[in-house]
Amino acid sequence: MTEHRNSRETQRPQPGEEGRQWLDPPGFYGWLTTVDHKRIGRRYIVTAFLFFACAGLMALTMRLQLARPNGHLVGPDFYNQLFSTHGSIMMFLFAVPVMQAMGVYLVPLQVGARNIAFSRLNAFSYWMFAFGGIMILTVFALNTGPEAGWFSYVPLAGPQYSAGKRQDFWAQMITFTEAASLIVAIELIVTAFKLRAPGMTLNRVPLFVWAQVVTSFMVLFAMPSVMLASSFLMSDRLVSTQFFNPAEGGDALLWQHLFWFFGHPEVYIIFVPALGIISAIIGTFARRPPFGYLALVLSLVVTAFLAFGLWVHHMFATGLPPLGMSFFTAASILIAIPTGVQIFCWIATLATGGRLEIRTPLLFVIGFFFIFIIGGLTGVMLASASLDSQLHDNYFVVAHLHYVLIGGAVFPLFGGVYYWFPKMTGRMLSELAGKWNFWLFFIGFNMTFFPMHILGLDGMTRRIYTYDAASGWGNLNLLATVGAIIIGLSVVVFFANVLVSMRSGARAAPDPWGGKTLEWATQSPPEPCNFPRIPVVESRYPLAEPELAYVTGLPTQFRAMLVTRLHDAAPDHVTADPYPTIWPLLSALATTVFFIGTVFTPWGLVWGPVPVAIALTCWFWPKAKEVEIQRRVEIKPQAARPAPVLRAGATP
Amino acid sequence: MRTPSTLLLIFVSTVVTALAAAQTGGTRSGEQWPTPAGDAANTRFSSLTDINSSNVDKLQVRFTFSTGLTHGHEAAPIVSGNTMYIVTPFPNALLALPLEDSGAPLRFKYQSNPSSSSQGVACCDTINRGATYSNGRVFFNTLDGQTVAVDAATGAEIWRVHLADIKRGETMTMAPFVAKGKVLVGNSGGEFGVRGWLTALDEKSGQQVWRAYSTGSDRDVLIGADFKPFYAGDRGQDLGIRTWPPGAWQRGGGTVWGWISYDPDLNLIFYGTGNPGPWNPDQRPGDNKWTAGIFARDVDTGAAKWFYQMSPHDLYDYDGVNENVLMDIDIGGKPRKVLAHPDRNGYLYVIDRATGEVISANPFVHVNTIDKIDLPTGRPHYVPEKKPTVGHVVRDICPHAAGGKDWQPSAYSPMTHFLYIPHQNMCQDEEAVPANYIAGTPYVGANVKMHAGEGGNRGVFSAWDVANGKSVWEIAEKFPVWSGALVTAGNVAFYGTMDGWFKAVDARTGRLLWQFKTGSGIVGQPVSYRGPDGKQYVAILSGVGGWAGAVVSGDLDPQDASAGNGWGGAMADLPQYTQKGGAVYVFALP
Amino acid sequence: MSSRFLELAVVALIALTLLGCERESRRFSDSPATPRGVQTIRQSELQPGSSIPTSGPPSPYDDNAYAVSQGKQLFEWFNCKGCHADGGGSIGPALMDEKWIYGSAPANIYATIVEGRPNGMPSFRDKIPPQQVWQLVAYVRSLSGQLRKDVEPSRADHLFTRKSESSSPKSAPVSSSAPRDTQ
Amino acid sequence: MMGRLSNARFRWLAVGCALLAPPGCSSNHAAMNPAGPRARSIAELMLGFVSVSTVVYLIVSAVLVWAIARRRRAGTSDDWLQRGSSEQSNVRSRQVISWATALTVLILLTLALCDYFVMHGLSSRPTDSLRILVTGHQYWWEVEYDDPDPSRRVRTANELHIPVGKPVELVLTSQDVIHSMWMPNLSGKKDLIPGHQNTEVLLADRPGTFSGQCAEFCGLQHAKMRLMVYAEPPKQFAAWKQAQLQDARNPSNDIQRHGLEVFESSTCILCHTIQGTQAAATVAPDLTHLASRTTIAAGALPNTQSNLASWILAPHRFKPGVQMPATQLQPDDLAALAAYLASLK
Repeated sequence: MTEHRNSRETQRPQPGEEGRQWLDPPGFYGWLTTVDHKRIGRRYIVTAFLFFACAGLMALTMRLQLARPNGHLVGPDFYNQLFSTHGSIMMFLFAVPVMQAMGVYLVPLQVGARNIAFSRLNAFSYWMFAFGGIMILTVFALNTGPEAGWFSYVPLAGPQYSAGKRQDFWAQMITFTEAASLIVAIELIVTAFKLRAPGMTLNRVPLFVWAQVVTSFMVLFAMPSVMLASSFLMSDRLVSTQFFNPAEGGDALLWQHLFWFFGHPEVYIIFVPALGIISAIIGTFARRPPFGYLALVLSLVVTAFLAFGLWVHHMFATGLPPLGMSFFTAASILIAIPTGVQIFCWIATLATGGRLEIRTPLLFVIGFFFIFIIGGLTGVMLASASLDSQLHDNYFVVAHLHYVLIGGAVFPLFGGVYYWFPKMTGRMLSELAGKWNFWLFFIGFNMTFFPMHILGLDGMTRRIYTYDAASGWGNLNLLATVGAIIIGLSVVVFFANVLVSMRSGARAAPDPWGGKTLEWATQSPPEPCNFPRIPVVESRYPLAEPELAYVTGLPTQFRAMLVTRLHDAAPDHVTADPYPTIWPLLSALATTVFFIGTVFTPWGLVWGPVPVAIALTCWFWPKAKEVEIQRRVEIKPQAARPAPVLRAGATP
Repeated sequence: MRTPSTLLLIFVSTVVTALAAAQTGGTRSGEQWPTPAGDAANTRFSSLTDINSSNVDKLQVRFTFSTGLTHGHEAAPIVSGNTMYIVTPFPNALLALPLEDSGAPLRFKYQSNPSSSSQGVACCDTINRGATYSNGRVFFNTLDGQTVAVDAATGAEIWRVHLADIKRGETMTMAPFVAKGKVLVGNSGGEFGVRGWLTALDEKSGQQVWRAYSTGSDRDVLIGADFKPFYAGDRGQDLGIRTWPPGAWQRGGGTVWGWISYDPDLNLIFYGTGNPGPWNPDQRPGDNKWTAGIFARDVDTGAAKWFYQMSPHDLYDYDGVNENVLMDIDIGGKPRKVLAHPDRNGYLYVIDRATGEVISANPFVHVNTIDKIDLPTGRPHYVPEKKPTVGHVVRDICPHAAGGKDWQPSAYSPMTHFLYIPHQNMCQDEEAVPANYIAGTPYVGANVKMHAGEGGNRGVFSAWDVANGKSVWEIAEKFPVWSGALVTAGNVAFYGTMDGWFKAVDARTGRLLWQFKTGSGIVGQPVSYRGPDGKQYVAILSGVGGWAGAVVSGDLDPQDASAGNGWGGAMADLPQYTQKGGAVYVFALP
Repeated sequence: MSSRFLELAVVALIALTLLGCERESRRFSDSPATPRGVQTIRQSELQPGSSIPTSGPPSPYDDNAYAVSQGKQLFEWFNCKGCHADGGGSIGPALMDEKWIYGSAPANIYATIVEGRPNGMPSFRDKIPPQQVWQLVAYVRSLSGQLRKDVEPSRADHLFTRKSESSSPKSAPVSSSAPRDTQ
Repeated sequence: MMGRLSNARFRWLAVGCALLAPPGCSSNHAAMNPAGPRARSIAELMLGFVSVSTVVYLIVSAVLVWAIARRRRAGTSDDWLQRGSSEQSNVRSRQVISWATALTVLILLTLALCDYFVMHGLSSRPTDSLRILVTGHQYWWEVEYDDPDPSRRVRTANELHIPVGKPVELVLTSQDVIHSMWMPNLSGKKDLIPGHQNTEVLLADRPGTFSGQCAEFCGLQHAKMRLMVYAEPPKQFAAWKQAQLQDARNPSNDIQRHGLEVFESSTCILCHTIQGTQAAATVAPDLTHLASRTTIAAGALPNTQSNLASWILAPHRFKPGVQMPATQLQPDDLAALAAYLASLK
């Protein structure tokens, strides 16, 4: 076995003189203290997929319970915890984090940066996300899992009708995950705006980066709404505030407005990065730049804006005035247009591209088309207020949301994993296993969720732990359960493929698929500093140029990073990336103790922040070594600024 | 050893007094105070003039007598045959204090021994509003629903009738009213869904002569051919059933626990019916006849002559049981036989007592629940925003559930023509909740939190010009004025405060003339009589309690603002001003 | 990390697990201690001759938040609130203060509910099944803060009349000698 | 299955239904099996949407398959950039896409307009309609028929009788958590929210039994909170209403008398009402005419005497988490109680 390990070691390129600053301390301590966006990005994705597996098992249990009428596998109480935790983990702990984690790993590489902006904050974000997930899974195991669904309507989730601490832990889980998500959003925006390689003007930014930036802006505006709502819920439950007490002037609908103002942008936060992945994969496999770059970017932006204007279609049954509902029907239907434009552009790209090799990444993208379009069309039906009055809160909605989320986000994600796995690990995933994984997933998915359209129209409502034989829903539910088992098999194949290929997959070249964006200019897996010499970008697809120019003159005494101006990406100044530090982990631990403390006593709110403040102070306390290096290379402002030391465009 | 002469003397004096009492038939020449209200017209006016506004400041305590009990002492110490009779709160003992002996040592103490469980169905403290003397007998009610007749001289029980069933939440707290040989008594329990009634018992034997229910069929309500209500809304067949949801009239309240007055010329008795049950109005759509209104009935047969409903489909527990003070006054130049009725809904009604026509209705306290009484139809106009709704708290409902004035009786002086009204100035936040009826348990259906009204003073003692329908002067009091009022021909008005002050004010100007700090808060009814030595005495029962004083008498925890059905929060400071414990105080000039 | 610290952490975790599980368990088909078990409790502190410590059956729902919240709903449905308000008392005595007239032990409260008391407390024998009586017992004890803070209910969706049971301080029960006036 | 298909529109509906997949319409609890104008207008709109969507889906899939197939056979040259920059193919692609986008916008706008008109139709308030107050509780429906004469208000639970052809306005609210009333055959769903009062209109144009279901997750027994709707000819409806107004029948034999005794002396009297007896509690369903209902426990069990007995003894066996407690009745008392309740027609 030893032979294997060091072969993996050798495989990591010996850093040149520039790279030596970027090495992490060896061993487990290095693993805990790293601020390398690649190591944090990988463990973010792995942790998200572990949560995906847990939530998947819960889904399987639910399907087994519903396979036959009057099932006795689980009682109502455990079933309520199952569907609530399944929904919450999939939405808050898998879908959003994994998409952002792909951004954490790939955006710095695609824009030609050596690390993500605020790299220590990135580590803190991962630990917050991980501890949030561990907390909700632990309490689920302790029979204290959430029991009021992933959107926990009050007054059911309120102090009177949800005894115990179940809903408090759910509300606190939101605080964990949304804090992590907000942090990553800020990092991605700053990385994409200020750390781009020189010459990468706005119209040369890769589509995947555009998708991540647009998603990050949506996160900035959506997450605060749900954090506010969950904090209101916790203070109602813990210290008797009256936000949702209909008697004392609160309102049950206040929760729904606050939650869905976040809720609908949330599903676009999950979907828009997938659009970026699809553009990247199609751009490479169609052997041509994606058709209509501007159209694709503008569609992303329009989708983001429209996403904030249609949350009321989740509340059509609450008795709102019909004219108001018609506005939201129109807005909900309009949002199908930008996505339609993107689909047309991709088809045009495929139709006019080079020879198509149906490899697994493209296979998943094609699978996306066939499934997502059904989801989009059923979405248009649900968008219309009158149809929604028959389709809301029944299995038609369950089918729609799985078609757009699994079809729209998980399929492209799987494609993206197959596409960038070589870059992340230096190993190719097996194509055979990939094909099995895809076809099992595609068939299993449609067997599970298409019958649910019919069940919904047949009157089977959502979240029922059982149904009687006379309802006539038995057969379709059995079919759905069989489909769910097939999905389970395909995920097992996927995990097996990943685990096996990491060790003994075919060795991957720096650019195994012929991609043209900057990440393919690095090693597989990339050196710790990504780009020993930062490239200069002259076109939208740098690797399509005959050869790359590089920037020279970056200091090597510290972790130097080149900061460029927002609009024209001209070099602006040099900044220092922090060295590995343990404080993000300790701050995250302190914050976890603070958050869990406030679940049990309001005094947690008073004493909890003290250790957090101490940890943050130590985190930001400037290290003598780093200050000394900074001072040495600092460029002092004189009366007339001398010509900048750095010369862009010079070849080595 | 009694010499024959003294025996003879005693014999003659009892005959004379009996004759005197019999002749007055309840009305007296200001010598004795045989009934809580003093007279059949409920004026609570004493014609004695020894004590007047100039010398009242020299009043002194002549004797006191402790009852040894700690609940609300709301009774009136009645005086007849030179003996003072006091009914104590639960366990409702009847104390007889001979006034001729110095210090008035107890002549007898009649133990009525009511069931102790009745304390569990007494909504607003285990009080009793006093006994009534008539023809050598003293009549009073016990908390567990019995009416007792006791020989005034010896204290021997003559008859005892069990009328109310505590297992259905029914109790009896009112002072009986005797008219034309009939003892009229009614039940309490509006907060327990008890169906109200007024019963006439024969004075001699205790046999029931007639009983008039407040809800149900016309036969039960003794509505017959000669029932001529002034307003069209009260005419109809079996309104006592048709203005209720199916079966709701059987637990609809309308209990009779207040004051009865009697006009011998018209041979009519006037009394009010209690609030409809439950407090939550959505559970009993319809006018809920015959609750929260005034009945005029023929005293012999009980047949209803007219009825006026102050609060149809009552929204706020505004019982209609307050006193109807009969008076003959000039209104618009013409002399009218009227009754003045300061109602729980904050309006003072002047009603023609022969026909039931509402002559005038003006608010005597800040009211925001009813903005006007439409005189042509007699119906109040409820302010929609203040209607209690299930699932929403309606704030600042003024007056609160205990009304502008609760049971505490006002007094009328024919000399100043003012009505002296002891009342409260309180508002409340209320949330209606659906009430679940379980016989014998409270059937309220509202969460209530009370607080002081405008100006912050929770009580007022005001003088009201009945003819012109406006307030003359008002005295703001820190606590609700929960005691009755007394006015004398000497132009002095007496009332007590819940922190223990027994006050005398000038009947004309309201200036405070004299006050005395008693041992506990005063919720009793002041009386005045001529003692055996010919001097004028004034007596008052002190001993805090009642619905407003339950915080002290029931040791409630004011941290719960809804304790005592809403009073907890509003009376949290009362325990610092008074403790519990009852005693009678008798005053006279030196 | 010393192994001892590790053991301590594991023990703490298991304790936390048990507490967590117990607070959250929903026991629908429960049949707690039958009334017979309740007769073993005494109401008076005095015992002639020797004083044998007696403890009737413990309240089965003292650690179960679901049962206490069911108890709070039954406290309103069965009109206990009509006499005891939200714990401040009205016709009946206050239940949120430290004074207990007929015993503060769970079995005492069970007996008070089932047998009734002479000064007005009705007897609910055969009218409320044992499981619900024990739920009421647990809620009545939470009114004066006898239960754990994470088990006691928070505010209700009604008029806000007092600090919620979970945020009001725990008072040490005192046997109060103030029965109602007798003679 | 579809009842009488009188007019052409109805026949078109049946064809559409068949297209959608047979099980979708067969069960009577289906949104695509309307029994009233409101559900029918939605069902027709649904068919419109489904057919348009199916056509769009087929076109886009076809184009995609054509695009993929065409490029798989193309030459092997691996040159990347030139392929994309040929002006001629770009111009054609741009035209095709703009036409496709325009067509998409057009389709979507027409669908939105269709929905607006249907929505407009649904939100019209009928003038003289029978008003029924429906209050949602955790896991049952409280029903009260409004009436200008308060003494003619009928109270029942879990079952709605409505006259055929006459609009019925349901006034919906809740006293605990949010529920949602949904009778797919008659109308869309409408939430019952504490602190709010919603209204929904029902109009059945043919007699029949239509089942309804709580559609907003409301706790442990959300699954078994059903509501049965009986659309009857006006005459039959008036007779039913008159019968419901009467007090409960007196027990006719000793067993039933013993049953009433058991009812009034055990836990039932603290929660239930039987008009004409001492029981008048309202936190649980009104049982005055229990035997006139076809199901018990909000549709969880058919209403038979044996089901009644086993339900009373241990409700949690059928609906774990229900508010009704298990009782400790002796077998003979239980049998008498069940017999008495079964006699309450």
